[in-house]
Amino acid sequence: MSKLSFGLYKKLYTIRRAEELIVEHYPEDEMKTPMHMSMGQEAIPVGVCQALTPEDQIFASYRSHAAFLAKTEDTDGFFGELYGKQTGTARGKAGSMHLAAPDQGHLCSSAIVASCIPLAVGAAFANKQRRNGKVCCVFFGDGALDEGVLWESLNVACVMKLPVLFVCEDNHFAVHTPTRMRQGYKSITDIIGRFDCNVFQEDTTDVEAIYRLALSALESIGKPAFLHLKCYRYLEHVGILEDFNAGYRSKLEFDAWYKRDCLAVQRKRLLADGYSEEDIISAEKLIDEQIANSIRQARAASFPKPEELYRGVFHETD
Amino acid sequence: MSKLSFGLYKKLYTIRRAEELIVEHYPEDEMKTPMHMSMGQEAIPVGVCQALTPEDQIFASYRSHAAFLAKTEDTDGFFGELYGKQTGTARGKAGSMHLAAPDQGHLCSSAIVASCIPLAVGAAFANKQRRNGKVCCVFFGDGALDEGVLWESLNVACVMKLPVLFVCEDNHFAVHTPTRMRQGYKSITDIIGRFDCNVFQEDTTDVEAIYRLALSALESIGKPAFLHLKCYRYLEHVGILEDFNAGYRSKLEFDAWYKRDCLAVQRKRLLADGYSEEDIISAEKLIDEQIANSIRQARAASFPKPEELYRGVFHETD
Amino acid sequence: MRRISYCEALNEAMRQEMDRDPAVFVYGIGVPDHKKIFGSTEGLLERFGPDRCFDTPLCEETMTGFGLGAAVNGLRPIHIHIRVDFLLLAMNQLVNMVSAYVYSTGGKLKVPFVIRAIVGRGWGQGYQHSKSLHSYFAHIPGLKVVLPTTPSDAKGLLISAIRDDNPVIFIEHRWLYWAVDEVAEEPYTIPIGEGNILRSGSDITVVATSWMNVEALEAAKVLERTGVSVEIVDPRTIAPLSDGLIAESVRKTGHCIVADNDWLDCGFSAEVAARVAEKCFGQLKSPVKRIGFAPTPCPTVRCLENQFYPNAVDIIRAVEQKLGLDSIDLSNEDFYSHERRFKGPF
Amino acid sequence: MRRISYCEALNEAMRQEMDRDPAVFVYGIGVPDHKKIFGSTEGLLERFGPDRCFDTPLCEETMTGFGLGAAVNGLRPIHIHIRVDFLLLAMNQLVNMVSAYVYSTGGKLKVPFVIRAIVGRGWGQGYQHSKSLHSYFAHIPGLKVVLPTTPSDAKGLLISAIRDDNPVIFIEHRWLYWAVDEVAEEPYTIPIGEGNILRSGSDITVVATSWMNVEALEAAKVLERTGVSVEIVDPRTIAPLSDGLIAESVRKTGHCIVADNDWLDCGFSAEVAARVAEKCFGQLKSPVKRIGFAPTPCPTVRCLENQFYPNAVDIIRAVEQKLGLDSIDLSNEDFYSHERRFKGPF
Ligand SMILES: Cc1ncc(C[n+]2csc(CCOP(=O)(O)OP(=O)(O)O)c2C)c(N)n1
Ligand SMILES: Cc1ncc(C[n+]2csc(CCOP(=O)(O)OP(=O)(O)O)c2C)c(N)n1
Ligand SMILES: [Mg+2]
Ligand SMILES: [Mg+2]
Repeated sequence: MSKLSFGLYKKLYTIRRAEELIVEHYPEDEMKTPMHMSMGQEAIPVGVCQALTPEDQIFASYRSHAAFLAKTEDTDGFFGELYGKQTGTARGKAGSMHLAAPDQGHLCSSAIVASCIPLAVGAAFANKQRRNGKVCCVFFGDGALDEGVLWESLNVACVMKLPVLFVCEDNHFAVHTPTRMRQGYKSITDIIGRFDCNVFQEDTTDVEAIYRLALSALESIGKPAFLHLKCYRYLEHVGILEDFNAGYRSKLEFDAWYKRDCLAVQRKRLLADGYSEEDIISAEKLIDEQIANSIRQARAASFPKPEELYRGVFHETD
Repeated sequence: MSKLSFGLYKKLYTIRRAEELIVEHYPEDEMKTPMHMSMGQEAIPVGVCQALTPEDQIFASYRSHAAFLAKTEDTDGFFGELYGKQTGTARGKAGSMHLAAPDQGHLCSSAIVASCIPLAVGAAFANKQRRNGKVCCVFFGDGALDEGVLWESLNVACVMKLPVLFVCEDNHFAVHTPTRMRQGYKSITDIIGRFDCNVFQEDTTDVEAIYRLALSALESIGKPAFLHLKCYRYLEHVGILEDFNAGYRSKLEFDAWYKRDCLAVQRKRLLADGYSEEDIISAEKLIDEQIANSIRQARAASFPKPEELYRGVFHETD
Repeated sequence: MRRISYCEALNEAMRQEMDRDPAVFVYGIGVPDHKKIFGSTEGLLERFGPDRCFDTPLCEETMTGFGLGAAVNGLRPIHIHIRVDFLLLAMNQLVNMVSAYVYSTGGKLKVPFVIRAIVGRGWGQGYQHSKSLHSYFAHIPGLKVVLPTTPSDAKGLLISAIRDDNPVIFIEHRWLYWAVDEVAEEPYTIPIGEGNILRSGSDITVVATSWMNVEALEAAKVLERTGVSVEIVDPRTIAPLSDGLIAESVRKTGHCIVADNDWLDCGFSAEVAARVAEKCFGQLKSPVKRIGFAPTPCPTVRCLENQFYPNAVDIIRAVEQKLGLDSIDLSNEDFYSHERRFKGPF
Repeated sequence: MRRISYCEALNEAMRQEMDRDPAVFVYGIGVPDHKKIFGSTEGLLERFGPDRCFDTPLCEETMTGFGLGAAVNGLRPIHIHIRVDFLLLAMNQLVNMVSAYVYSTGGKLKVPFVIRAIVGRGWGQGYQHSKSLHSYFAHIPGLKVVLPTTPSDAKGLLISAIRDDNPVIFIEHRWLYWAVDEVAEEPYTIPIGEGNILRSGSDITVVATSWMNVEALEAAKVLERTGVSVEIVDPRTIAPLSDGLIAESVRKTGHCIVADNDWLDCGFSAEVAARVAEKCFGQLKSPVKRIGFAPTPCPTVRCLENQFYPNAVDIIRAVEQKLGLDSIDLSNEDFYSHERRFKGPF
């Protein structure tokens, strides 16, 4: 029985459960922040963050629930922020699109497509300069591949040989526009592989496969590494609903992906690995309680005071 | 005896001669505009523009003396503009860095690296839409490869299948920084060849080889084509002097390139082809006179009137 | 007359112009998808096909240069951005290329290029989805900048923008999309560069941009009950800015408040204040008061966000102060808020 | 005291700070090449090595985000651009990321990031190499904006900028590089946010930015001969702007001219005019006069370029008009012009 496998499952479950509760509570109109749900894509941040050390640093997009929780496991700060409370990671100033916890290595989430990528490169430069061994890992969607800044940043990271792990969560769509309508090439990995970096790719929902892939990427991090991972977004681009009748993608596609849902895959592994249904359920229950508690706390917490608006425009020495 | 060969030589000679006279007259401080000389790189615009039809359109950078003269052969407008006179292509408002002659198909020259590239893509879209068969050709340096907008534009042109001819004049330096210090990859053509376009490359100073290459690129212009051509800048980045003792490149490099100077190569071909030394010299004389005359006229012409400053901020219906 | 929404007015303007002139096309991220840019591009794909209404890869800088290239070659592009903030990726093309292209050809060429961009607000848009930036565009010679407030202005000004042979930045506040008003069915133009007296009054002038006109109207209604007559001037076009209308109003009332949907420092409110102070020198009974965003990035949580934005109450308090009135009790006042219908996510 | 040039002062500030703090590094296109950014990075590569003084590929947007990332991780980057215009390619990083990063972490993190950018002028720089854009940066909360005029301010303010834990945009006019003045040898700071009375006077206040201070000084000298005493206020920092010094001066003189090295519309001149009109309400003897670029893109040819830029003559004429003086005969006046030494190409 592998503790690692169990740990990975618990992380996947935490994120899924947290988002299920967002879906449940969002209609109450108390989390007033645009939700870009990770649901369906959880295995990537979980697998990759498992391969990182706690000191390594991550950067993400507005679709960062999974990355944030995979890196920090801080459901209190998470819900505090979604509810816009004093207890949130940024006292409500950031919301769902800008989740971050610099102390825990989640340095930034940004709602401008691709905009965190150069930050990761510069942060990696600082790490290299300071010889602290930290790796910078940046998560972005397939949409970021369209933006020039991705190409610039890749080039800079390669020419400077910086310890950056680029992770493309390719869910085949930027909002509702499929990659095939946006990409003037057949294979992105084929292209990127010709830069001075190592490219890894996989079409999998198995969190352990992703974990292992990330591990091998990290072994060669004397150069930048580029992970290209296919995945599927279960819910609409922004919001908590399904959108299979919107016309731009079909429920059949979802069905095929859902058959290999990352939680199901990992759960099956645990059972095969000797864990009992009860082991799993009792772990799930603990997580359910933890999250319910985080939500309770978040709702009970107070909103930031008016003077908070003006605080922190510039660095505050306290 | 090939009229084409002779014509190409005359164009090369015109540009070289024009620039030699800039070198001669620049110290008089009458052409008050920053000169980015084409000298050494002339074969590329001349060969490519020969392959284009007169209706095709070009876009260039601040290093556009050669492109402008190859496309328009308008030495009067050229010197008028360099001297900042009423007779210049833009009545002195543009100067050396923004040479253009929209009526003759030179749509824009821009001093921001890579900034003309998306214009060429959009202009090509319009041509395709209007089914006028015109091709848009954009000249840029190796420096443009560093800028994200090149990658974005290439992607857009490929995915939209637009009739764009990308021409990279790779003189191995952006200002004083060599490509090897700026590029996180080994072969740019290897990478670009994996986009949905046709890639052509050559390390030649033979204007006819470039012409033929451009012709084959144009044959396949149902997709974008990318020409990557090596060349060497004879003079300093900006200005009219040599800079081989500045330390960033060696005179030996220049010597090797100069041995195969594009004018010498083409002159030799003409002689081998049956033209006499006299044929050539008398053609050169005519060009010398034409240029001397253009300069004379430009010097004699008047400066734009003060009210010209305020004219043309918006389109003027006249 | 027929009543339609601001959003429908934008849609109708584009449809009628695309009917009239085959050179007009519309493009941008998400333009033809089922959300139809909040409905404003409804029906265009079906009517004009994918050559004249299309989606693009995500690359704002390139697609702006693309529009310039297409415009120079005889088409009339309309580029749409669902948030103004994304234009920050295209500033190089806008400022270094688009704005100066006509000038660099000696005024010979045309650049009929419209950029529609939407100002986001509310439901935690946060600091990257809430900017307006109209002062950025107005600062640069060669760009025209339009911010319509009413449905009928939206239609008439968008048609003018499309017919203009110069680049026009057309800024639309998301919350105005639901505004409904009388709008003529046939195509018509409203000249770019003309302001509008949105409400006549005699005691004080409020110059407001975009959504702030709605707040100003609310304020005016409340103040009317206490006998204060507010005149509201909507410049509509801020570049070129015809300050004559503003100055005339201020000369009449002697007081001026500028309520801008933006930060104050070096913003459009400063421009108006500077011009009013100059043109109405010696005729002002009080200094020009500027109202705008708090000097912070836009926070996400609603309570701070509400504080970040200026509103009708701020205008009322400013008017009271200027006219030396007692503070009206607003505790029972029910200010109309689009937030009520603006429930997440966007 | 020792006299050095503005350029040497910048160089010395960087060298001394890099000596003091190993976290400081300097980078940008051309930074270590033999031209040394017009000399201002002289000796840094040799002294601090290629890890702390390096060239980059051509990608302004990325290298700006790079600086932010490095700053967040404990370094203190100085990013140099030989033209401010190139920052237009980085506006997304500057406005959407750099300016708001500290705020988005609740003020917890530091972003000690200096961006030095040079304003070009003359010898046909043209419309893409001549912008200043300081109002763009000052418009956005979270950025500090500094424009030193004198060598000693250049040194003291650059040291302050490097030691500041927040992003600072540091704008240098190319023509000031040759200015020579007394500058202390040891490191010293000048507080960001404090203006300076560059010249004391009693009849009229000129608020000038960057190079326009030189023009204002020339104007003041000429006017002095006719008995007019001009006070020149150099704000030095325009964000945060301490308008107290300006207002105090204007209250004393009763007249104010703002001479800004930029376009007027929605620019810094508007901000100053708006604040002066408010803070000195009722104390102004004439409306604030604004002087700046002509409302056109910058043309290349010298004769039009000279007309495009405001100069000492414009200031003199404005002063005469305000004070009701006769026009001074300037035909024999030999205005000092850096253009004489500024012979092409850059
Ligand atoms: C620069 C920029 N352009 C446009 C947008 C609007 N937008 C928000 S999300 C998105 C799609 C991004 O797709 P992708 O990168 O694949 O991420 P996903 O949402 O699929 O996770 C777009 C276009 C934006 N936020 N930033
Ligand atoms: C966006 C931008 N960044 C920086 C510069 C400054 N600059 C002018 S020319 C140049 C080098 C360009 O090199 P390349 O594209 O190879 O053209 P070449 O000069 O070699 O013809 C640079 C960096 C600029 N003009 N534009
Ligand atoms: Mg995607
Ligand atoms: Mg080059």
